[in-house]
Amino acid sequence: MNSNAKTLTVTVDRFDGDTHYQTTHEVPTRDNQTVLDVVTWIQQHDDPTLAYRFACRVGMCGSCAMNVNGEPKWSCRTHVSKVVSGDASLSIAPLRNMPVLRDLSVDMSEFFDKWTQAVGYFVPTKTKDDPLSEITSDDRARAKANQSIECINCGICYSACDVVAANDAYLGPAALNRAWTLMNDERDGARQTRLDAVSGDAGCHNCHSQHGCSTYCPNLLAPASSIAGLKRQTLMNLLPWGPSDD
Amino acid sequence: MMKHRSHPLWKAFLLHRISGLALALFLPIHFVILGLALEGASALNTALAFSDLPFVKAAEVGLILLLAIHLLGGIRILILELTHLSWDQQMLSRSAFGLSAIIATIFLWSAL
Amino acid sequence: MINARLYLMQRLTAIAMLPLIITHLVVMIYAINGGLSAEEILGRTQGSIGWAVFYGSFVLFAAIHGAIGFRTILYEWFVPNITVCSVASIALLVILSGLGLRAVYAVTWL
Amino acid sequence: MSYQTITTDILILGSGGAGLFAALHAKKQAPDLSVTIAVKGLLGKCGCTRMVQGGYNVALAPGDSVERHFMDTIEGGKWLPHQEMAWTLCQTAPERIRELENELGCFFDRNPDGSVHQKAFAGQTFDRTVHKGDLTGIEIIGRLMEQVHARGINKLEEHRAIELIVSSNDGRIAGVLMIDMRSGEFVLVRAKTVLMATGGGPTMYRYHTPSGDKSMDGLAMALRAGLTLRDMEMVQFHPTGLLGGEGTRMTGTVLEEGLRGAGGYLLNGNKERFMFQYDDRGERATRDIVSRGIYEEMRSGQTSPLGGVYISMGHLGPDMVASKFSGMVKRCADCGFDLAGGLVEVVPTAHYLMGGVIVTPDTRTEIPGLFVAGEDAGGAHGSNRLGGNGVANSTVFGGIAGDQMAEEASSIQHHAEPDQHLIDQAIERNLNPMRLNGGSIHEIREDLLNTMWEHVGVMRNAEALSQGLTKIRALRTELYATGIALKARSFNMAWHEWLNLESLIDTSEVICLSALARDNSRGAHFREDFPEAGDLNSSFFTTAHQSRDTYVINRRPVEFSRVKPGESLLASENALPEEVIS
Ligand SMILES: Cc1cc2nc3c(=O)[nH]c(=O)nc-3n(C[C@H](O)[C@H](O)[C@H](O)COP(=O)(O)OP(=O)(O)OC[C@H]3O[C@@H](n4cnc5c(N)ncnc54)[C@H](O)[C@@H]3O)c2cc1C
Ligand code: HEM
Ligand code: SF4
Ligand code: F3S
Ligand code: FES
Repeated sequence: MNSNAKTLTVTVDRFDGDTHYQTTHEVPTRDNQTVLDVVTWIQQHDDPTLAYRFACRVGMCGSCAMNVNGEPKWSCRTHVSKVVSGDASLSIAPLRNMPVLRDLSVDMSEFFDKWTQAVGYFVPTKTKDDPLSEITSDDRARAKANQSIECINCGICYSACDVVAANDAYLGPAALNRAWTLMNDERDGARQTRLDAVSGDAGCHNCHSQHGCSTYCPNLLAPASSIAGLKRQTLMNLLPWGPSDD
Repeated sequence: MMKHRSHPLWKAFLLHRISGLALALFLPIHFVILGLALEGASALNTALAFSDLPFVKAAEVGLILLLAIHLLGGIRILILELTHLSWDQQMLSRSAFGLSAIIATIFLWSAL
Repeated sequence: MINARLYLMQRLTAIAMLPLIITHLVVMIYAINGGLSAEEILGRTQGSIGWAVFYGSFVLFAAIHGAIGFRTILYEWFVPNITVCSVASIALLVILSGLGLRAVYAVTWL
Repeated sequence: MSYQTITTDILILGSGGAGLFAALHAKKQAPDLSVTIAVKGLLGKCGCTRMVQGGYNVALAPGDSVERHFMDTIEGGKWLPHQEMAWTLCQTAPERIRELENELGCFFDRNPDGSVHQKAFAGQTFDRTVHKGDLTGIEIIGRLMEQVHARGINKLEEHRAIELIVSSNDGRIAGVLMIDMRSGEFVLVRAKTVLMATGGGPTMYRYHTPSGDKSMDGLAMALRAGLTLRDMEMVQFHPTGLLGGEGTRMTGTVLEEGLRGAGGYLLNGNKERFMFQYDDRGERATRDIVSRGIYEEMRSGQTSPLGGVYISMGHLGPDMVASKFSGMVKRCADCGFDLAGGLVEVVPTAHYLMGGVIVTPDTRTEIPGLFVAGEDAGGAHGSNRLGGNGVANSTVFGGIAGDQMAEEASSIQHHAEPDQHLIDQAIERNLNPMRLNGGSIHEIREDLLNTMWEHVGVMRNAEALSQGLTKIRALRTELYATGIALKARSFNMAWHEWLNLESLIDTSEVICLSALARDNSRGAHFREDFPEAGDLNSSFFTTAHQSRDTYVINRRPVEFSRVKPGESLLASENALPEEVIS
C-alpha cells in the first residue's frame, strides 16, 4: 500500500433493486483497516444507503464475503494493505453467482437449498440414548472428514466457480464438499442416498476441476479435492473394478 | 473484474477446453481428407500436397500442440480425479504444458 | 448437465484413447520424417485388420468422448438448453463416427 | 401504518444455539405444527454461538459428575446462580452432547482411545470441556443449521423483532412485531407460543466480543413488556480483546484464553510484566482478575500506543506458537498482526451478559406462552459464567424450550388476539427516527460505548456509576432528538443502527442501576468502594423491571435449594480448589 496516501479511492458496485450502478468514495486510510472497515466507513460517513452484511467480524460466520478487486474474499479478515494496488484504489462488488438483493447483500437461499439437495446434513443411526461413537483420534476416514469440515458457508467457493455461473442447477463446491465430509462419516446412515443425490444431472460430475474453490476458500479447505473424492466414489459404485477409495 | 480466473489451474482448465473443442472440430476435417482415399491415392495425394503449404503446416503443428496439451492435461485431470496421488496440480499442469510444447517442437522439426 | 454415466463414458474413452493416441503420434513422427505421401499411408494400412481395429476403435472413442465434451461446452458457454445441446452432440457423434469410420474404411480396406 | 400479518404456531426469535435447538425440538415433538424462526441476520450465520472457540462443558468422563460440574458452576458464580437452573444445565448437558453427536452429526475431538477429548477450561476442577479444535461453535451451528434447513422449518431472515405483542384479554403472548429489514415493512407474526433467544450481547462497551447483530434487543423488549430481569450488573469481560485502534471492527474481538494458559506474557507500555503485582498466578489468574490487572495498568497510564497492553508469545518460540495456535495466529496475520513472534496490543473486552430475563428452569416467563432461553435468560451463571457453560446453557435450555412450546402450542386451539394498541404504539416508536431531522447517531454511539467502558466497566464505584447514569440518560434524550437522514426504509442500516442504540441505551441504564444497587463485589462485578464479597449466606440477586418510564431495581435473596455456602454436593471434599487457568 502506498503509505503516503491519506485516502483510498474505493469503487463500489451498487444495486438499488432496479438498476445497477457504481459509486466512488474517498476513504481515509488507517494502519489497521480491513475491507469490512472500509465498507463500514462508507456507510457510516459517506453514503448511508450502502447495504452490506457482516456479523462476527473474525472469519467465523461467513456473512461478509464480497468481491474485492474481482476476487471473492471475506472482508472482515482481508487487510486493506494486502489488496490495495499501487494507486491506492480498491474495487468492491457483491459475490457472483447469487442474486443481488441490494448493493453488497446477496440472496443465499439457493446456496442453502442446494446444500439440502446434496443431502448435506447428517442422517443419524443412533439416538441420544446411545453412547458416543468410539472413533480413535487416528481414524483414517475421520481424518479425511476433518480435512473438509471447517466450512463457514461463506459462499466464496460458490462465487469463484465458473460452472456455477454457467449452470444454474449445479450444486456447487460448498454443498458437494459437505456431502463428501458426510461420506467419510461412519456414523451417517444415508450415504447411498447422498451419493445418488450428488451423481445426478446437477451433481459432482459437472465440476471441471477449475480449482477456483480451493484457491479462494478462506479457511484453506479444498472443495476440489472433496469433489474428486465424490467422483471416485460414484465411479466405484458403477464399476466393481473401479479404483478403491479406502 | 474476472480476476478470479487468474490462477494457473483455471488457465489449465481453459486450455484443456479450447484444445478439446478444437480437436473435436478439426477431427471431421481430418477424416474427410483421409476419406479421399476412397477416390484413389491421387486424390489423397492432392489433399496432402495441400498440407505442404507453410500455413497449413503451421496449423498442423498447432494441432499437434493442442492434441499434446489435451492429452497431457487430460492425464493430469485423470490423476487428480481418479487416484489418491496428491501431486501438486500447479506443477503438473505447468509440466504438461511444457511437455506439450516439446512434443509440438519435435513435430515441427520432423515436418521441416 | 453431466451425470455419473456420461462422466464415466468420457473418462473411460479418454483412458482407452491414451495408448491409441500415443501410438498414433509415434507412428506419425516416424512417418512424417521425409514428408507424408498417400502411398506411404495406404501402403502401411491397407488390408490390415489390425490397423482397422486400431483406428476404428479410436474413431468411436473419440466420437463419444468428443461429443460428450462438446455437449458440455455448448451448454455452459453457448446454449443453456439441455435438449438443444443433446441433439447437437448426437449430431457430432454421428458426424464424427460416420466420417471417421468412412476414413478408416478408406485407408484400410481398399 | 399498515403491516403484514403472518401466522405460525411456534415462533422463535434468533438462530443461535438456543433458537436452532428449540426449532428442531419443537418440530420433532409436533411435526404438524408450523415452526418459524425469525432472525436479524441470515439463519445460523449470526449470533455468538457460532463464535464459540473454547468448547462445551459437560460431565462425561469417569471421575467427573453432574454434581461436580454443578459445584464448579455455583462456586464460579459466587453463590448467586439460580440453583435449579444451574442443576438443569449440568444435568442435561450430557444428553445434549449425545444428541449433538448421535442425532445431529456434530463430531467433537477424540482421544487416542476413541473417547471424546475433554480439555481444561478456566475455573473448573475437572477437564470437561468438549470441543472441535478451536472452532467448536462452527461445528455446532453448522450442524444445527443444516438440519433446520432440511426439516421444513419456516425462515424469516433479516427480520428484526421489535416488540413482544400480548393479548389485550388475558395478557397471553399473541405474537411479535418485526421489521423486515430488506423491505423495511412491518410484519406481525402471530403465534401460539414464542421463544425469545436473541442472545443478549453487551455490545454497549467500547471493547466487545459479540457479533455485530447483537444489541440487547431482546432484553429491551422484555423490559417494555414488563418482564423482570435479574443480575444485570453482571457483565463478563474477557481480558484479551484485540486492540486495533479506532475505525476497525477487529477491535475487541477475542484472543483466546489458551494463550495465557500456555505461558503468554502480558506486558505494559514499558514492556514489563505486571500481572504478578495483582495475583500470584500472574497471567494465569482468572478472567476477572486479569481484566482488572490490565485495567489498572491502563488507568495508571502505562499503556501501549493504542491505549492497552501487549500480549507477547515470542519467548515460547514463534514456530511453536504458530503451530499450537494456528487459527489465532492466522487470524492475527490476516489482520496485520504478528502474534507468533511480535507484540499484539490487547485490552479487556465485554464478552457475555450473565443477567437476563427471570425464567423457570423449563424456560417459562411471567407472560403465558412466552419462553426465554440462552443468553437472554438470567440465573444459570450467577455472577460469573464458566468458560464452556455458555453454549451448554443455550443448547440445553433451547431444547427444553422447544419441547415445552410444542406441547403447549399443541393444546391451544386459537391464536390469542394481539393488542392493537401495542402494535400501533410500537410502529409509531420505531418510525420516530424517520420523522426527525437526520443527525449523527454515530457520535451518540461512540459516547455510549465510552461511557459504559469508563463508568460501568471493569471496575466500578458509586461516583463513577452515578455519573455514568446521568450520561446514559442524557444520551437517551439526545437519541430521541436525533433522526435518520435516510428515509427509505428498505435496507436502511442507519435506521437499524438507531434502533440498536435504543436497545443498548435502555439496557445500559439497567446495567448501571443494578451495579449501583450491588454494594459488594462478586465475580464479574467489582466495586472499588465495596471490594468484599459480603456474607455468602445472605446472598441476593438484583432484579430490574420497567414501571412506566423508570426502571425499578430490587433485591431478592438467593435460594440455596440444593447446596448452601460452605457445603458441597461432593461427598469427599468441602472446599473446592481455587480457580486456575490451565
Ligand atoms: C467470541 C466468543 C467466544 C465464546 N466462546 C465460548 C466458549 O468457548 N464456550 C461457551 O460455552 N460459550 C462461549 N461464548 C458464549 C456463547 O457463545 C453464548 O453464550 C451462546 O452462544 C449464546 O447463545 P444464544 O443462542 O443465546 O445466542 P446467540 O448465539 O448469540 O444468537 C442470538 C440470535 O438472535 C438474533 N437476534 C438478535 N436480536 C434479534 C432481534 N431483534 N430479532 C431477531 N433476531 C435477533 C441474532 O441475530 C442471533 O441469531 C462465546 C461468545 C463469544 C462472543
Ligand atoms: C488420450 C487422449 C485424451 C484424453 C486423456 C482426454 C481427456 C479428457 C478429459 C479428462 C476431459 C474432461 C475435462 C473436464 O471435464 O473438464 C476431456 C474433455 C474433452 N475432451 Fe478429451 N481427452 C483426450 C482426447 C480427446 C480427443 C481426441 C478429443 C476430440 C474429439 C477430445 C475432446 C474433448 C472435449 C471437447 C472435451 C470437453 C472439454 C470441456 O468440457 O472442458 N479429447 N478430455
Ligand atoms: S468451502 Fe470454503 S469457500 Fe466454500 S463456503 Fe465453505 S468456507 Fe466458504
Ligand atoms: S471452482 Fe468449480 S469447477 Fe470444480 S474445482 Fe471448484 S467446483
Ligand atoms: S463477518 Fe463473519 S466472516 Fe466476516
